[in-house]
Amino acid sequence: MGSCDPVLLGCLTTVLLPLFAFALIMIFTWRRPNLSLAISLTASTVPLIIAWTFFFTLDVKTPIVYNFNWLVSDAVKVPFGFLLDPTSLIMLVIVASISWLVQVYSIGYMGGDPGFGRFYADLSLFALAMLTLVISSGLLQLYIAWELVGLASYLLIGFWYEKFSASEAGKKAFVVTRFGDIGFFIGLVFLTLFYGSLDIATVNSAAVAKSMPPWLITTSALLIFCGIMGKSAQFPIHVWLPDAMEGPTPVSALLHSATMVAAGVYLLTRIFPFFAASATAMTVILCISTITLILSSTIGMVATDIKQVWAYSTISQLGFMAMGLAAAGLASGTLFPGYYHLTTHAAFKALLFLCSGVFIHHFGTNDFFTMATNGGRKLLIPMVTITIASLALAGIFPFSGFFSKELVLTALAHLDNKLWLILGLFGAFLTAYYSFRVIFVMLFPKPGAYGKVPGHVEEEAHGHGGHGHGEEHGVPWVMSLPLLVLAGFTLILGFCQGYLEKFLLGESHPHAMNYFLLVAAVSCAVGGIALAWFDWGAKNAKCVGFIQKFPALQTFFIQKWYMDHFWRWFLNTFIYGTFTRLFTLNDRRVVDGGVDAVAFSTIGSGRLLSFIQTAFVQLNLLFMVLVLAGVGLYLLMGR
Amino acid sequence: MLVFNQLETYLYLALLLFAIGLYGVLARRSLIAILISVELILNAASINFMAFNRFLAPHPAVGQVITLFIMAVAAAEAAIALSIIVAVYRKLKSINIEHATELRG
Amino acid sequence: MMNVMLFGPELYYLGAALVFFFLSLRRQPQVKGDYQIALALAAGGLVVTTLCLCQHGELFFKAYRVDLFSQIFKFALALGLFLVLTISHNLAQIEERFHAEYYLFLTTTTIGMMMLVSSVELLTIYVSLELSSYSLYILVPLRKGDGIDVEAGIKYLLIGAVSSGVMLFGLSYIFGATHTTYLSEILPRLPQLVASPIGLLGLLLAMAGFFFKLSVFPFHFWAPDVYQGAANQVTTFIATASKAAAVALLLRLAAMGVGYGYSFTKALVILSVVSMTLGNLVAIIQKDLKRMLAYSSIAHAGYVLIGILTLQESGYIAAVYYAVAYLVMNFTVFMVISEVAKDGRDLQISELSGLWRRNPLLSLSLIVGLFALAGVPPSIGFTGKLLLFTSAMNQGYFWLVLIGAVNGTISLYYYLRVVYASYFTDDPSLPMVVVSTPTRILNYALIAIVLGFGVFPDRVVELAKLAVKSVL
Amino acid sequence: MTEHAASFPILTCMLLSPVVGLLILLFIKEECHCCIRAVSLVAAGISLGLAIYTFVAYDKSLGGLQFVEKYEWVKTFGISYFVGVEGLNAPMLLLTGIVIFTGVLTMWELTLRVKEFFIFMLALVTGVFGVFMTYDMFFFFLFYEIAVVPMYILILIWGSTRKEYAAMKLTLYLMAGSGLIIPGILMLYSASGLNTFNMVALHGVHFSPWIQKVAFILLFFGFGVLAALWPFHTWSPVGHVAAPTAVSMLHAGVLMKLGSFAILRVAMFLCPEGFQYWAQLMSLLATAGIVYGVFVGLAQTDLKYVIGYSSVSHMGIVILGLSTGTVDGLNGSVFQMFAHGIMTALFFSSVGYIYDRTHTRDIHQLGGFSKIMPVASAFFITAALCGAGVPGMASFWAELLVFIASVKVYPVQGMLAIAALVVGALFALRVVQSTFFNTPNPKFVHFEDVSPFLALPRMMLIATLLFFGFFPQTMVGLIKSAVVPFLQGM
Repeated sequence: MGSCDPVLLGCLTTVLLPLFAFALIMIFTWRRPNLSLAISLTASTVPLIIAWTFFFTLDVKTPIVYNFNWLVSDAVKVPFGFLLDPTSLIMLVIVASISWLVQVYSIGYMGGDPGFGRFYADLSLFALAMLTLVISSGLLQLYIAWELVGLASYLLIGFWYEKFSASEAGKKAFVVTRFGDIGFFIGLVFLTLFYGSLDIATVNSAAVAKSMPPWLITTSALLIFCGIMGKSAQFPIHVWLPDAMEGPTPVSALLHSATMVAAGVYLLTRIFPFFAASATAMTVILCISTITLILSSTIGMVATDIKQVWAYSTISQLGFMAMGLAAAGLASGTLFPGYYHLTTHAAFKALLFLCSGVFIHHFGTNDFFTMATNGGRKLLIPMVTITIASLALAGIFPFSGFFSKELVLTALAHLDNKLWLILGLFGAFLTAYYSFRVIFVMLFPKPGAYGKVPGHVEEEAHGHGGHGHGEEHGVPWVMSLPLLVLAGFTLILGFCQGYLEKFLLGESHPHAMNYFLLVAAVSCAVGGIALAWFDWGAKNAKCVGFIQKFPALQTFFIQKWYMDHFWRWFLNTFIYGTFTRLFTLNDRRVVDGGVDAVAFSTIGSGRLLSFIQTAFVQLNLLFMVLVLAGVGLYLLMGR
Repeated sequence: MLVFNQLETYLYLALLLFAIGLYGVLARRSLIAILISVELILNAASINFMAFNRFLAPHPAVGQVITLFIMAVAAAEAAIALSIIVAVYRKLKSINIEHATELRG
Repeated sequence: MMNVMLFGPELYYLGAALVFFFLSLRRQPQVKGDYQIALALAAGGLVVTTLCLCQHGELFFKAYRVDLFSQIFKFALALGLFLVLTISHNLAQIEERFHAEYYLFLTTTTIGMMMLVSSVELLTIYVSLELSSYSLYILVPLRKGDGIDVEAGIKYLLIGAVSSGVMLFGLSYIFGATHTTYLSEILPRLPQLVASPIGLLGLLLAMAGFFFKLSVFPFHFWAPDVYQGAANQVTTFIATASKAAAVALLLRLAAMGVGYGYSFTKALVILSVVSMTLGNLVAIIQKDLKRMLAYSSIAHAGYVLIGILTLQESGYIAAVYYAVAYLVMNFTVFMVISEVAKDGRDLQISELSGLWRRNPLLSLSLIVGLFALAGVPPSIGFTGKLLLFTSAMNQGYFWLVLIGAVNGTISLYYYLRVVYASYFTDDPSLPMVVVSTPTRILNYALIAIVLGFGVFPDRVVELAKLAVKSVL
Repeated sequence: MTEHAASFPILTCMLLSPVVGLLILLFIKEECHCCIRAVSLVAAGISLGLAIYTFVAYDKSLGGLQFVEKYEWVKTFGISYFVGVEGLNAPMLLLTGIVIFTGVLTMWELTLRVKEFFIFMLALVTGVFGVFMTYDMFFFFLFYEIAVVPMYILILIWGSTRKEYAAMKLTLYLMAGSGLIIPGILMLYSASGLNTFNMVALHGVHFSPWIQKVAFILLFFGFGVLAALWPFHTWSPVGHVAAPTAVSMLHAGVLMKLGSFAILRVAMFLCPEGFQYWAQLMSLLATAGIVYGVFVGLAQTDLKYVIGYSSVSHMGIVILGLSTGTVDGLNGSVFQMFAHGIMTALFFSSVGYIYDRTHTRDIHQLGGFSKIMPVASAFFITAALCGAGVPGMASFWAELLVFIASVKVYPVQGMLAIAALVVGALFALRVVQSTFFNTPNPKFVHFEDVSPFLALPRMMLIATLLFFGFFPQTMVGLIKSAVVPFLQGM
């Protein structure tokens, strides 16, 4: 292990710096905001530089792999290592950049918060975990990082722990994702037992896959997908992500839109060949992701909390990526479409959140109708950037979203069954609608007209941890800088498609432009926007969603398809209601009661026996003689 | 063969005596009576010893010696028993065993 | 001259008894003086028995056997007497004019037991058994009190007399069946003896007398009443020394015997199981401390029986070890009792409350003693019990061991109740307990012995081994 | 098993340093608390140092028993004083050292009957050390009971909730356990016919299958009681709740390990065939314990009850690992013994700190402690996360190994156990949330946070957890060096 190797050194620094930062802040400097900030920023700047240098300088035609023994038991061997290949490098860059931007942004956003130091410690923890996850060489290491990411998310969501909803949301996020991870873990155990090694190269190798029985591959693929469902908030265990918005907005931007939740999709791309080996698994994935897409977009249409809107849009976009990958897997396509959408999405979704963060920070509310009425559009930079981001999200040329969506739809189009494509298009339409619903409300506020918007409440300033800043001072540069940078990305990323594809797949095949598809996609997007305009933007807009026409549907969507209710019911009925109650009763009554019963019966028998010792000596003598006689008889018999 | 010139007779006699003594010990309520019954048991033993000695002991003296010893010991026992009975009478104002029923359980 | 040395201990104590006899004749007693004399004589007795430890030979036409075994037990008895006397400095419950007689009878019963441990002939056994018993019969009602003392005395006497009578009757049959009274000649013929109904009956009836001393079920009925009724010191002596003597006697019978046959041993197993179970279960519900200990002594008789009925050298060794251990640890507890109950009253368990405050040292000894009785390491009692179980298991008595072990758990319950009372409840009304310096030293010594020989049992075991060898 | 005699009686010193401390304490005045604390700390420190030394100095490549000391004790009954260290007990010794040392520090503020407390505590620790290091069944059992019995007094004097009941229950329960152990041990002793208690020698004997089955089940249940084996676990939550902080630490941290360790060291070591025969049952009971523990823990409102049931569940993991009888499984479960020991110690020490201030452990009354005492709550949360099996902590690796092994051998039980993890996480977080998050209870806001000195022991524990979480090989390699020959011996 040549530790003098600069690349290795780079990897180690990337991983270890945030760790040290976390430790330092947590142990020593958590009471000292500025010092903590300095430590944490350094610990995120260096990885940023390293990541970009790797991205541009490193030649990863043949993946660079480092492996050290971390744990060597008998059948279980856990290597600790790094795998640098195009896939991981792109993700590395994304993660490093966005976490750096978010850290910068948080200087302004979290300024003056009592837990400032802790916040940065947690961010460093997240950085450590996420970077390890991205460049880990084995699945077990990835799983470990995966869990750590979950931990960081738990801590960050529940950052304002005095707020019950926040701590509750944190718990929910951790437990729900853990629920998925159980499947992931069992899948890994299967692979360990059958494949012997969890090295990503091994798992991906077609030769090994050939040698394995298909049922095994399908099962473990599906099990692993459970983990992905948890992390990437796929139906039916997506419920944690909207609640996760309780966390500070930078956290939502970093973890719950751009990077962490994308980790699931990343894993999907990471071992794409493995998944592709099982058509069944891929079909299941396709179904689930499609359901997710539709479900979350519909809910997004009726949300009034700006972060909720973006959260659901995140879910839907993740579903969209998964669809792209699954479709590619089924139609023997490449993983590029999905992955490319992940990349672009990371940029514009982070941007969306950061912008909303500015508004929230400014107006002390999450309700974008209120923001609009309080004159949200006066904040120039955020307003512009959020519009750009929404355009990208809606998939309008020339913004990055357009290209990536195009690719994903193409991939879908390759499937024989066109239903998927139609659903995808429908999703795109909805996406455009709800994103521009927000934009138009913000741009052309109609105060007083929002009274009958379901879910929107007039009273104000619950905010988060009492961050209602005065209207006067504008947006601090630390907050606007990241916006501009991300906006820049959103603009240029679209044109890097060829370069990225070349980088990723080695060669870029020229796409035969499918004009019908192009038209369809664009019309969907534009149609969505237009509808949004008529509903919310236009002078005489009624300011009620078209969905108002179908009240049943509307309530259904507002109740988030009753998924939360379902899970709550499930938890109460089975976990608390049945097992816990039964087991506890059993413990008190049967097990413990039994033990006590034995003890008491012993004492009772003592009391009983004590009657032999009567006060009449002659009775005792009689007893004595009788026993003697009995023994005598026994002996004579036994002789 | 004369009936009083064979072992069994004496053994049965002793057994009878023993049984009587035992019965007395278990049945009589007066301490004195119980004491007497105990003496009967001892005597039964002595008769056994004598009988065995008379009929089939290699050394003719042993049984007699034992019997003498038993007599002496019995005498001592009687003395002690009586003294204790007197003490009982002093404290309980009775020599009926049924009145000595404090200790139980 | 040699013979004198052989009979040394007995002679010495005979002399001592004479001294006490004369002391008891005086008009007005000097309590202190008598006590000092008694203590001095007992200490001397210790020396004498130690000197005579290595004697061996036979006396009185082979009716009386002096060997390491008997000498060790004589030493143990002398030790027991001495220890009992050390806690007799306040005989509150015995009228002052009877103190001398108290010493006298203690000495005579000691003589009786000493003769018992080395007598190998039926008549000798009988006589020495009676000698030891009669003195005890008298000692019990010596106590002042409201009647339970004489009641205990009379019950003791009756049960004792009956069982000795029964034993004698049994002995007569044995004599009839074997035409001899020498154990050395009887025991080799055991197989025929057990074969013939009359011999079997004799053996059985004879057992009554031996088990009576050890208070094995069903001859245990005297124990609770006597323990409660007698004065604390007397109870102590009964609970320690006389038990050791009984064990010695049984060991002799067992060791010289050649196989008692399956069913007979089976019967013994049953008896031992019943006594330990009965003793432990009934002890749980006792309120009077001495009565509780009486039941525990019944249980312990069952344990010792385990060692004896293995009929193996290792079993005998364990039994010897356990007898001595039982003497020491039981004495530790009784010492605490008689120290706490200065006025010699019967101690209720609840009256121990707050002992850790009233006298930490005593409470410590109490805990050590009780845990030793319960067989908790690192104590002499634990080691002894484990050795017993080991030897039993070697003979394949699996169930016996299992039951014994479970019984250990049960017994722990009531010992812990005492520990609880003395350590964790507190009753401010109860006065402090002051102990004299000698007693304090005695405490330390006892704790040291109980713990020390529990962890380093080798010496005692080796000694016991030699002793047993000398009998075999 | 190869034996390498010790140049210097290091294990004896480790064993005797608490004894000596205890003897010194006997002659110190009750009043001068400082000397008492100091003496016991030094005593604990010495044994900790020696434990660390043995842990580090043990030569894996050499393997076998090292630092062996062997003296004839009772020839007649074949008892010998025989102590040694191998990969299996080195971690346990280290664990004991750490826990007792931190335990003494944790009880620094104790004022009630200080002298007796430390005396009994040191006595207990002596027993624990003895059990872990001895290879003679007699001494094994002797030390085993020495370790168990002082609990009664410790709980009864310094305990809190329902202590009489708890103490009596605990003691009788464990003693009933030893009631099964004695016949088991003696069976092997007598069946071997070697007239020796030396386990290594007995290991050479091949007992008849019948003997092995009976002896194994006796020993398994006897020791299982102490390992809180389901359904013999009910003493443990009650006991934890009643016991004072340091005692809970020692008890859950070390004593319960005695049980599982003994199952490994005596039952499995001496009766391999018996183990083969009963393994299925073992795994079933273990799984039952794992699942059961988490679910019942979910319903508890008393902090210590929650921890108690989590211990039940975690000990189930240990037993499950043992029941697999594979290298991974054994590595995992020995590692889990260590990790869980440290973790629970951390749990109880933080709970103890809070309880000493607030005098309540009801999670509904507590709340918002992250604001009131951030450091203390940080400790607890760390422990809770460790309990939830978060990577980076030692216990994660242990559970990983156990689960993989168990899925391999007993797929159903293994998956059930893994599934229980999620509930485990749920209840750990539930406690953390309702105790440390949300708005502080105004009653408690004035309490000050852990002082640096009192934080020290907790820090040590966390450091241990993290160290072995990041460098598991240091532990697993050591354990493996013993496990492999162990299993070959079977």
